[in-house]
Amino acid sequence: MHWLFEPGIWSNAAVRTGAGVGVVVATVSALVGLFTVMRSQSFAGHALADVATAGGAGAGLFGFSPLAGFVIGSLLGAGAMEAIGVERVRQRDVATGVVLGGATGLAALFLYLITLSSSSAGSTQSILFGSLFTVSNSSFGVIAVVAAAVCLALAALGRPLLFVSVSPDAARARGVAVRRVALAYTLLMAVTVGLSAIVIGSVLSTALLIGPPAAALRLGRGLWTTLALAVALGVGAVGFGVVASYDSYYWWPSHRALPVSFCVVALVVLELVLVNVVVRTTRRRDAGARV
Amino acid sequence: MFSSFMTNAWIVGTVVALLAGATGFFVVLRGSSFAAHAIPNGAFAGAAGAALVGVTPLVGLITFAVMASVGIGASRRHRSDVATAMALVMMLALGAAFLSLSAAYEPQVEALLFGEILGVATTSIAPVVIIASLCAAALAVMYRPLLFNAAAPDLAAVRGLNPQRLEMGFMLTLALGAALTVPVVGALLTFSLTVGPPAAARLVTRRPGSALVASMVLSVITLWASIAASYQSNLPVGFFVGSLSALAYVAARVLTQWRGRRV
Amino acid sequence: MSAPATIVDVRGVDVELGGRRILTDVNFSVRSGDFTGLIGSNGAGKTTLLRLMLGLVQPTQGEVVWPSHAREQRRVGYVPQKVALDVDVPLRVRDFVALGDDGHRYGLRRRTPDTWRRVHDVLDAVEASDLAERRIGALSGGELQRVLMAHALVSAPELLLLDEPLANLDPGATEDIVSLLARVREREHVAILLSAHDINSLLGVMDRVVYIANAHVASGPTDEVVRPDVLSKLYGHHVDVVRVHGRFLVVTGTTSQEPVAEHPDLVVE
Amino acid sequence: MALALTLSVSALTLAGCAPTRGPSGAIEVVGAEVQYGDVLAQIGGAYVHVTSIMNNPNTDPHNFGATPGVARSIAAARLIVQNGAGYDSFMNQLEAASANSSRVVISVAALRHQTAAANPHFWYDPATMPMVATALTGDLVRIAPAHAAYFRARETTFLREWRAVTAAVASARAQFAGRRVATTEPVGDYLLSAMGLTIATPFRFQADVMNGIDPSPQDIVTQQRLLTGHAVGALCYNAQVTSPVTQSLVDLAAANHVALVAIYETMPRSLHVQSWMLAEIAAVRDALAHGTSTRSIA
Repeated sequence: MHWLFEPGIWSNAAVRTGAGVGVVVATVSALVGLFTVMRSQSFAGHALADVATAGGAGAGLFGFSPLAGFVIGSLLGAGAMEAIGVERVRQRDVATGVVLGGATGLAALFLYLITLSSSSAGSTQSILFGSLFTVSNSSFGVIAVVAAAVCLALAALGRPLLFVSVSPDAARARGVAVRRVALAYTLLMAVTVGLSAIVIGSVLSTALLIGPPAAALRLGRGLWTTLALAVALGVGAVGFGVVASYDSYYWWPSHRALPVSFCVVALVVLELVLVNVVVRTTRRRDAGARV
Repeated sequence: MFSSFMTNAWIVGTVVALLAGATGFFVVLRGSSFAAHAIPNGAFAGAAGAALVGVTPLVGLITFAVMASVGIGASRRHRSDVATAMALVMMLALGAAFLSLSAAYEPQVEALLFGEILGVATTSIAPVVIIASLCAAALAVMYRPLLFNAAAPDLAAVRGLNPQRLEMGFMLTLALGAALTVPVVGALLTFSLTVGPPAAARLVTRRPGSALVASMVLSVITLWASIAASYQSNLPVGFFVGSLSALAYVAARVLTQWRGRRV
Repeated sequence: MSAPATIVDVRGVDVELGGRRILTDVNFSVRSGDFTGLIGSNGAGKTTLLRLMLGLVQPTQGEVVWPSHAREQRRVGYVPQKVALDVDVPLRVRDFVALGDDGHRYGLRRRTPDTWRRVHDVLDAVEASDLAERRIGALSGGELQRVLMAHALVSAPELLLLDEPLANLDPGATEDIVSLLARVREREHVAILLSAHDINSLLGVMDRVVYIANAHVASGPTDEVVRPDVLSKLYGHHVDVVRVHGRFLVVTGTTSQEPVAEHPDLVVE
Repeated sequence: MALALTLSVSALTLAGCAPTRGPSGAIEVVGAEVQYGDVLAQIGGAYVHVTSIMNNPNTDPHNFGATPGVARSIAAARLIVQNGAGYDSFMNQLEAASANSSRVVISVAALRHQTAAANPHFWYDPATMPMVATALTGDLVRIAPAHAAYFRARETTFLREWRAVTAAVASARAQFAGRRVATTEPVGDYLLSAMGLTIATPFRFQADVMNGIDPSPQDIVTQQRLLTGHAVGALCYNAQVTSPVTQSLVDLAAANHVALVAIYETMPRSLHVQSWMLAEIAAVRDALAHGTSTRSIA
């Protein structure tokens, strides 16, 4: 196994932290992201991480915790998107764009005001690449608790959400409060994205939210299989990404390791591409076999 | 407000706002906001890659913007938003890998993407005008197919319109505009103008031609008002462009709702 | 008077989609001026057959021939059953109809007054002139259907394909559309092929029928096709055809693969 | 509410640009970073009007938008001191937007012949500020020859006062040479090296944090072991830019009783460059000699 696992990998505390945090975030992202992909809300899922930045900058300016700032910013952004948003995908896309544009403008203002204020409290800039490897135990605790809460809420919301996502009209006819369900879901997504954006960066947060569920939706048949597949693909990408990042340290004499964000994202994209290729060829073979 | 140090900002700002208004009309119509966000932002990796191999960053920027647009355009058939998200994160992650491998201080890489409207050199006016005209010409040529494909894709396909080719053409236009105007005026500014005013414009008129013109006019007004407000208050232009663009859309929504039915 | 020219000839076509056989050895042709009903129950393959004729679905065997034209130049209009339109799309009805003429062309050509005259003409033909200035996204279902017809007619097709234009209509509205189509055929000199799951509403105007069942079709003049022997062969088991008050009643045995209750051919009077 | 916001914003704006008012007709000068603006003010005195742009460069280039006020100052400036090496590349853009052949721009990177440096925090090198002072004095004299004597006298004063800094560095070097410290970013590296200290943190790690990308697990563990194993005398962290990565290291150091030294990326406004450097040196001394943390020097 030495070709895969460089010696000492599991005795490395940072690797263990990274793998642990990664598994938790990948799991909750895969579960939440399945609906994001089904509802074609990828843009919102990504934009919320950027919108959260405005909250982070606001936190820097008004002096409260960046973590809270990120989550609050993300939640407010989600609320605004849903307030504007309509069910049609294209209009939701516009709503997301409008909120994203407004929020980045606000972030520009906050960051400018921070430059002027003499406070030495650092601002939280937009975090493209957080680090899986340096999550403190206390943040790990917060993440685990919030992740569990999100999963529970998702379970409670699951059935109407699925109904609304598959057929909003039929759901409305059955008396489901479609907009309220959509709002509740977007807020759940906002918490997930806001939290994972500050902990592991917005790039990884988007990749884990969208990639594995999209691949799973191509493969899976039933809801539970698809959910399980999404989680497995997400966790797999994180696990092997962590290992690849660790190993890459030894690939060059300069010890310039590949960032773990890159490794995980590359694996997620690879999974998606492979799944697409496999699905396409098997369908073609099925079709061919019956001629 | 019209002092000499602001002259270039007014000129280039107006050109960029006109282009953003025109591109944005189709972006909103086709639901391509995500691509309009992803292409310029992901192009960052190209600049990082260029720094690593030692060519001029603009080459990298254009290469990656075009690669992204091809990636997004090619996988239009199912779930284009997933393809867009994946193209974006892959490019950003590549940027991280490039930065990590070069290990130098590379703030210029990002600075290149996040231009400065108050810092437009006289020499960059001509390239921006040329590129904007090229993009405008491309949009004019694709005007009717874009409209048709956005309104009723199935019917357009029946009439023999190749949606893939059209999407690719549109994405490449977006990429060209992004790669050359973003380093000058910044991603934030261009994106805000690309979504807010065009989304507002289509609510206030039902004629496609007027909507396109209204979109460009609203976009220019938004930008002018932002520069003026920024000059008076001494707050960043980006703040005003972002919030006024969003405001324009919200105002149009309120207006149409208040008038009862859409025009 | 010479025999009407053949517009399209479907020759021995098989279609498979996703490994499933949808159509088998389909043969029929449409001649200019024909009013053809494409009859079959839901899921029988009517939409696939229309899409095949439009070139949107490729046959696994056989071919679709447009004798008078190269494939690119065939003049065919299509009215889909449903179009998902964005409510906010900034298009008036007349803009949308005009796109049926030039929406697929790249370039900067200006629309001439002739184009607009043609647009108003076809809107008049489908009796929707009053809708011309309305926003396309704000139309009701019935209004949109007429506009889609105008859109399909504006390029002066030889053949108009309509996918289930009578679905979800009450009897009065059905009659209106059928008689409108009859008038359109006369005025625009266009052959019409429309799919429907109920044959009876078309009896007054229909010259020919293409009947789909079990992935096979039978085609010809209505009286020659809607007969117990032809349909029994098509369904693969015994079928009775009863004429009651000038309407057809097709009675398939309960041994049919499809349960009777879901069989829309069964018209109980 | 809106009014209140506007008012507080304009108050901040005034405070932020806080130019040192000179007599009318004063030479307009700009320091891209407040520490360079301070040197400009110390030497130009009554005959210059200084505007400092970056009081806290802790902004994301994604979102940094110069205001018209900044553009105006740059357009009006006769003399500009900027860091260069990409640290403040927006300055080049703003200068290009208002081309002015009579404007003099001093790039510190160019002065040091380091236009493409891996570590752009030049002001922490004790050799930099005297170099800057001399260069800008020469330019001020060229711009306003009438006040040459005044500028020269103030330059002499500045250089004399700076000797306190070099002396403090030398004595620290005598006392601590070879001692090891950890850092989060290479902000204070030039000063720490001048003090003879060994920077135990791999530069790769510092560069990754500086560039905002994620460091490798091996480097993180190396860094953590430096703290948990008490292999370093202090953790010198960037007091102004916090990220989850650096915050976790600060927490780890605190938990392991490793002395913390706040390194300010930008000069705190209550200080001058000399007192700032002396405070930082004192903070490092306190950490290495007594194990005391300094988390604020402002």
